[in-house]
Amino acid sequence: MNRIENHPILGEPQKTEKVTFCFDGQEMNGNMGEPIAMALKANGVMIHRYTQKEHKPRGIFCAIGRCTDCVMIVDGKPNVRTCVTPLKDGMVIQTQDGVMPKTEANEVERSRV
Amino acid sequence: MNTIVDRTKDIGEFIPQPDDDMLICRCEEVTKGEIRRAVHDGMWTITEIRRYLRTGMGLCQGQTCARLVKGIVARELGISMAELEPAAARSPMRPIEMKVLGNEEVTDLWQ
Amino acid sequence: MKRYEVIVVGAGPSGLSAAIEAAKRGLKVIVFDENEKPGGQLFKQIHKFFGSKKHHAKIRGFKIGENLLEEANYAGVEVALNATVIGLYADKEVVVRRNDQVFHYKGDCIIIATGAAENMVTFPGWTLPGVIGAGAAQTMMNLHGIKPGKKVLMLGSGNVGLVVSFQLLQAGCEVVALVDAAPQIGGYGVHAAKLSRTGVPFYLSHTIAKAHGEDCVTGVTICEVDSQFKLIAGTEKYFDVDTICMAVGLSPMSQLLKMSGCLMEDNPKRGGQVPIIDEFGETSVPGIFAAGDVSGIEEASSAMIEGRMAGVCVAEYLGYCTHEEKNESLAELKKDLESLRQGMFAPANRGKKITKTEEGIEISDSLLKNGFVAEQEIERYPGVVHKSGIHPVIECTQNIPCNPCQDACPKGCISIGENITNLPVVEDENVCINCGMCVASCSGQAIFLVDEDCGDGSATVTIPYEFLPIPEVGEKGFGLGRNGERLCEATVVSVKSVKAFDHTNLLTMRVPKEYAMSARFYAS
Amino acid sequence: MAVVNKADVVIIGAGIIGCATAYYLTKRGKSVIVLEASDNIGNGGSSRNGGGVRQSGRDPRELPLAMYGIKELWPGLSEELGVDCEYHKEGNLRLGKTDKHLEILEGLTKRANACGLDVRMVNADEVKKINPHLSDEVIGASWCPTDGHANPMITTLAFYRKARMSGARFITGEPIKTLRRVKGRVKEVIAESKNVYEGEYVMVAAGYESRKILETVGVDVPMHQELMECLVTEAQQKMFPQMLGTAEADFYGHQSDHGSFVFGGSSGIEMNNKDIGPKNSPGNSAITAPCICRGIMKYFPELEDAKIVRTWAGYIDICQDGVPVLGFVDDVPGLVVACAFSGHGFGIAPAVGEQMARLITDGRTTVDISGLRYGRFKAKI
Repeated sequence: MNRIENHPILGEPQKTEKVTFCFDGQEMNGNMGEPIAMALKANGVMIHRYTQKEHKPRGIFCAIGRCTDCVMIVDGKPNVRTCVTPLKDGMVIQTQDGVMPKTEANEVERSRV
Repeated sequence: MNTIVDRTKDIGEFIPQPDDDMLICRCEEVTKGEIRRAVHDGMWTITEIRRYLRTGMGLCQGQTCARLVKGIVARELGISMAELEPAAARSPMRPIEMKVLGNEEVTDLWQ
Repeated sequence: MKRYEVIVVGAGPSGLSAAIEAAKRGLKVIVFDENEKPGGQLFKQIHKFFGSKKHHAKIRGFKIGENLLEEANYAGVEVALNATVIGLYADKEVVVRRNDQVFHYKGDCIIIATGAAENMVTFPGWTLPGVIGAGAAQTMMNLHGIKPGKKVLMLGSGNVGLVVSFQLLQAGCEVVALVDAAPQIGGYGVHAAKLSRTGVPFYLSHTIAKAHGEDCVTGVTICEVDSQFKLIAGTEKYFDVDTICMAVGLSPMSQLLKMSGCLMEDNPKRGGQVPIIDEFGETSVPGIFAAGDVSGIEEASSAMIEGRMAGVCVAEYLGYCTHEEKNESLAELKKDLESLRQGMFAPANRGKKITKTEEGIEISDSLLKNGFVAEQEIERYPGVVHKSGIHPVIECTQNIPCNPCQDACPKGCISIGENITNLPVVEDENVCINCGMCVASCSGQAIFLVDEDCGDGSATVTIPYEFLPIPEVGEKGFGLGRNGERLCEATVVSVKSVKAFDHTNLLTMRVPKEYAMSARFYAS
Repeated sequence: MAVVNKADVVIIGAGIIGCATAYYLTKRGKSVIVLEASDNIGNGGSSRNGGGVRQSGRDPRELPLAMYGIKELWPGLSEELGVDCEYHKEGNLRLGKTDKHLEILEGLTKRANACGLDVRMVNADEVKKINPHLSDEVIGASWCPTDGHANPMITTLAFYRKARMSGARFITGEPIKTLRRVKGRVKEVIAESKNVYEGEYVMVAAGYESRKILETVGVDVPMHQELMECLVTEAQQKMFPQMLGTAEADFYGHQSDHGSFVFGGSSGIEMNNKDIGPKNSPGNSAITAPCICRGIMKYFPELEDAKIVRTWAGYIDICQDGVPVLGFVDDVPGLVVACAFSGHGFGIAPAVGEQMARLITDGRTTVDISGLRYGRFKAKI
């Protein structure tokens, strides 16, 4: 829904291989090799992580790998800059909560702290 | 600053401002008020502020907030931004996994 | 450890240009870039560039990037992508991450062309998802084909803010407002004018008071500021947006230079922390050069020349050309660079208030404050003339370094002269043949072909049109004024899209003749 | 202006030693001026070390200071200074991978036991129990449960802050050229700027730079400097609270409260490292950080995906015999020396500061520092 289908200068997007990936347990589609953040944006995902101290949502900010705000847990590894990490088939992408995946258990843990 | 600075110089009282809770360092979640307070605690250089508060010490290493922090500290000290020496530039320029940094191409160093 | 004669860091416009000049002279050159694709920001630039032929004027940025790459390839430059330089150490040693390994390289010379990073400003809610840099917006839409948002508010009226706003429109987003705390527009008037005529409102002396939303941006409140940039209570305006874009300037990314021991200075005129360099880019460390935005924020066009200068210098440094040959090349490049650094927006004029053009014509106040030249102001410029039959009307009102229109007209109707910042003049005696080349050649989209009186009470106005869908011939819509207001009914009489126009469609609309000199955009 | 530049004590060097001494002196009612050559407080090793607060592995001559600090000062330090110094007293493992390593560790352990320190050898199983993240390459370690770590940058600045609040006058950007005796006593401190400072006592705590300054009153501390490096990772989930080191002292580190790991280590060629860094900010070598990574991964394989976000370098002032020079110099009245900490000054800094304050005000310390006196150096035969 956020993809540009035809552009007055750049024309139609190049045909690329479609892949499926998993975002917080939900199956989604994207283009092979595009940055993970772009695939998420195309699927309407805005929140990439919650911050450690204040638990505030963050998403894409600089989109070129510099600000590190868009980091998520990718295939189990935290702090992956999704705006510069290419999407691959079958990737498991999780919303990051501090440095952990955002799960209910972590939520409970956090509220206790 | 590269000049003689007497840290007992009077910079006035810390006066709370309405936007003190504004987040400045996005990575380490440091607010404007904390930075201003640190200046009144005697942290008068960008390097001291970093070491004291962790501004610019997070994942992005200050690439987003450096300029903002500099502006706040300069205003608090009543000096221009150009007078404040930025923090040292250090490698790695981008975060790099231990296993990658440790995985050097085998070379003859003194070649 | 591999040794190269020249290691260039950054495959953007300046880095590639530097590499080309060095390689052309026989040096062994490698360029490292952390990105998957070369070209730096050029590939995000889908607008036509300003300048003269030498500066690749009227060519779109990404095409310039493609041409540079081709040139680099031909010259034998090795471009290493996905190659992140993590540090620059003693004796010009560069450590590079490539895939899952780090490599050590030594350069006899190093050229740092790492470009710039975006500045940011803070406001309540600035960390919410949906608040992004203008560069991020460009990356999303022009590289990856993703719309940054549906409704966008742009903060910053410099060229980046103006150009990206236009690109947002081209990508199919709505730009609800363009906001700047400064009392006047910072970028080229022509860039502002092409936004205004589509109906984007400008709010100068305004800033963002708050971004609304819990999980992501749902709206934004802007507020007027006084001369001290303090918010004026009671002037708040709310917009329903999902995206806030910041285009508030750039800072050089000079960390590698600092790390390698180059003497640095904080120079607000150059945009922040920059290396101390000589006029051709050599730093305080012999053999280390800096080129492009990393040594001072400017346009890509000047970055390319700076890069070429550094490339020539390293060639001489390593004995691949004589001192005389170097000086000759540099003299030429210097001339090109100086011609770009002319006019109202020249680096030397930064911060100065300019009220008259070099020709002595008063600058449009409305253009600076509202983004469009007011009707009563437009007639004073030499490109705006009245004639019978079809003729160009050139609404180019500021001295900017650009002259493709002069060469575009096969009939010599348009003249600028030697100094490329002169305002274009429409020559009286030469006759327009309605070929449209001038309209398509104008990077500022400021040229229109007007037939003021078709004899039937109507006039035709040909406008540059770079949006989709392209209106059908015969379609009835509206003629919009310079401020984007609906002025009159308009009928599309032709839409020309030929290759030479390079994606700038020429849309001709018929309007009542009293709107010949005011209808400047078409909306269905 | 001479009056303004006068204090009971003038301290040269605003590292943690200078800052801590200044704080404890103000607490004892003394007026203090602290002079710092660089622009930053704590610009040398104080802010660049690995944060160890250890007793184990130390030379018996400085062990009393280390034990005193951990018993009396560190536990209440955050509260006293009003800033969280992130002190953790959760033990130090000094790790061994070879029999030779174990031999070194046993030697150190025996000597420490003789000084009354609770430190003991543990086998591979016990090590794993203490820290399950360690690799199987570790075959034993020495374990000192009362050791720990703290945040060196914050601790240094906390001493500075509190000393400044208590009236100590800190002046940065003021490198010192000479000391001058007045009627037999070291009294005047003359800066490169030609500013003159005057104190009843002058303490030199300027790291390696102390050597040049002390020379001006005929005192020479036999030391050299080496450029060492550290690195820090991104924040990780909490893994372990101990301070870690190795038998050969080639790698060390801990996990900070922030979650990041701080590791230091050597490549083996630091004796000859070149420094191209800007003034007061030593540069890194291209090969040390990768070497530290390889070293650490041998001990903690699971950290292989942790991302390094920053590396840095810092000089250590290494004394001829590996322990600092502390205290008065008998034949140079008015002079107090506190330098040549040899890369392990941070952990003992509060104790050094407190004892130097006692020495200056009472004329004696309560901890035996006689083994660290200036006059100890002699030819080998």
